[in-house]
Amino acid sequence: MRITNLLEIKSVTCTKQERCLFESLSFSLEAGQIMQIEGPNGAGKTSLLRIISGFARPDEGEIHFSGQSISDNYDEFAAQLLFIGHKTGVNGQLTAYENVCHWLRVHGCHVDKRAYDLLSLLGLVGLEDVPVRTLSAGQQRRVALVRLWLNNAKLWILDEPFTALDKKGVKQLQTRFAEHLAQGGAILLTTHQDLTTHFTALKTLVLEYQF
Amino acid sequence: MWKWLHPYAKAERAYQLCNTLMPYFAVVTVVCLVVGWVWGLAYAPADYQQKDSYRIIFIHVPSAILSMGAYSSMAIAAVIALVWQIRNAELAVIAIAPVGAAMTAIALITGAAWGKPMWGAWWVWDARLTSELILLFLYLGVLSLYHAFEDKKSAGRAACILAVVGVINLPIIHFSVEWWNTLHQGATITKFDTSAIDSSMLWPLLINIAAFAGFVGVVTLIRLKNEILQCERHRPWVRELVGRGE
Amino acid sequence: MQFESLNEFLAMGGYGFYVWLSFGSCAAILLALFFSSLRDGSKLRHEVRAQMKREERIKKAKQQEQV
Amino acid sequence: MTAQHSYWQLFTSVYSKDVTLAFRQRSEIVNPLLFFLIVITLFPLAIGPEPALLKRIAPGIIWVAALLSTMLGLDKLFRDDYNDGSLEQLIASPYPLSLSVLAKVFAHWTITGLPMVLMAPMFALLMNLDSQALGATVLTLLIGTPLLSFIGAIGAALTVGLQKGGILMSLLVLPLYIPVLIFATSAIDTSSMSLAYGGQLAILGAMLAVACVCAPIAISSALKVSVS
Repeated sequence: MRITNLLEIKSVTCTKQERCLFESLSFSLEAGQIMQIEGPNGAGKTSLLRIISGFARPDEGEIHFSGQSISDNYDEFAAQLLFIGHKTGVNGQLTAYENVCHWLRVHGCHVDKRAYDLLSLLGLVGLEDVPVRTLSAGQQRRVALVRLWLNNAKLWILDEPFTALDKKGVKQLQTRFAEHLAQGGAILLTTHQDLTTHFTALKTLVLEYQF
Repeated sequence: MWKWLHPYAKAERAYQLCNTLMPYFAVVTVVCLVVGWVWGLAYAPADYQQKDSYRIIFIHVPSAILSMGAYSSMAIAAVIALVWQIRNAELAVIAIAPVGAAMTAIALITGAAWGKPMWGAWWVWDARLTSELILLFLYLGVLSLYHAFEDKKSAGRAACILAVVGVINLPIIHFSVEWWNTLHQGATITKFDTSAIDSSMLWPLLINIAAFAGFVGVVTLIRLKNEILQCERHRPWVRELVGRGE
Repeated sequence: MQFESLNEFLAMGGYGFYVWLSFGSCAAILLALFFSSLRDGSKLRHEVRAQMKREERIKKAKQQEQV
Repeated sequence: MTAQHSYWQLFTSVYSKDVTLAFRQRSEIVNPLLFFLIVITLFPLAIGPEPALLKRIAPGIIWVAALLSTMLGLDKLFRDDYNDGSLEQLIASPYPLSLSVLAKVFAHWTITGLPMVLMAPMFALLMNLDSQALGATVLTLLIGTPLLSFIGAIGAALTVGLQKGGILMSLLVLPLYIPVLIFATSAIDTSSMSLAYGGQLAILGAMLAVACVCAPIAISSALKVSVS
């Protein structure tokens, strides 16, 4: 049975530095849906994603995940959440493989040989044991994006996942999105590019810049 | 009690509560301050050992008591703010901190001015003065942490956490300083033996304590009102209030 | 009254400097805190009023544009 | 996979990451130690080399130097993780943040505190301490430095989001270090008079136990504030 309304945003308000970013914003996301958040710079896309991920608190309103408020039991929500922000959480001093392994252990996933294979699948052959800081911006992002293949989270929250990726990378990523949606997951992402693949369950949310 | 208290989590109600409470505190402050100072300075008898210099006690002791009292009420507000996530409690923490810091500063200055004729030095590493000095550092820490943040919402919560950490440490610091003091100086002359105090001196002292408490109350309320206005400035009720010229 | 004359009162039995220093600095700190708190409040109200007027002007300008 | 097993996995993973990183950039381990050594060298130069005087003030100097060199590493404790986004990943992990924080504090202690404890006999010799006081110095550093790491981490967590948090952090943290300083130096003092100093050590131990339980909670809530 499918759980409907995986994620529910209930009249969320956020003000930053005396400026109201959005007021009484409500929407919901079902399993199998992908939502693209659009809007000009400074409209509050990142702030919204950070509120939904539970890093920031909304001024008003609540976020519900599978019918439960996320602030009530954050660790349970976190087990179902995959967040990749502007800052990807990849350490420049460690190698790509070490980074992936560390992430897996911290998130309670099993570490196996699959991580190594995935790095080569994402075009990082021969770069697995090089410190990440020596890689290019796009390659560094791929190191973070490997997580998309290695987690069992239901909800993905991705802030500008396509930044610095080449066309092939973007395509690979969207194929993975489709797989995740087919397995009953949900995706929330911001991007300035349009998605090239056609998703039937695509919703868009436009945030306006408010004064 | 919870049902009665809960409406005050709303900013507008809290603001009104401040307004209703303020006159009482103001009257207590003005009356007690005038009576206490005149009585303390002119009518209380001179101490047979310390002569007239002991009159400093009428402001030193109240400010010292209130500096601790303000810190504990700040910490209580901080706990409420963190546990129940009530924004007004956070604002109260920020409102009390400068008042408490001022009380601590008064206690330090008067302590030094009293120490000079009594011990012959402006500053003596006496246990009580040292604790007061550390308390001042704790207050300044909370204040500078609050002002270092650009986002005032995070600033408030950070200040609350620091206040709670401080209040857990305060008894340990106090105890360790007392202990350090006895270790290094032997039993020093205690400035004032409160048990032996005569009622002709006790009454003005109590009145002064009430005056200082009232003052802390009044200024905290004024500052709390400011903080509430500051954070609710875009709300219609603030606009209506300011429009009425209040 | 413990003191015979004003001079005696001011001298405080030889401790006048210390006593008046304490009371003076105490009064100064209390007054400074009190008035700075009041001033903060009136400044804030002033700012809110200015903001309201600014918004009204913007509103008016928009209305005129439409006309 | 049992829950207990994965808590352990989280702890070791966070711990080993920080320690590995420190070993890759040796300066992180070496610099606080050098600082410690230089501060201790400065005192005899400033106040004169009489052995009796040095012996008298040695506990204070060693401990003040220890406080200051612990502060050096603290600013870096959460800074890198904050800047590269690892902190967000730790928060968004299914495990409680306080556990990861505990691992990070232990890592900090391994990097800065432990080398100081190991080097303490040498410093004690420089300051003319006798063997009794030397034992006390090592013991107080062993119990006291983790305490410094715990308390300091609270300050570091509160200021990690600020551009110039370093100085502010020392302002916040140093007053909280006072009890540690008092009990540790007095333990060394007492021991050099050939008296029992178990009481002071017990108090330090009790404070460490309390910090072990309470500090991770404070640190993790401070980190959540800094990240938001």
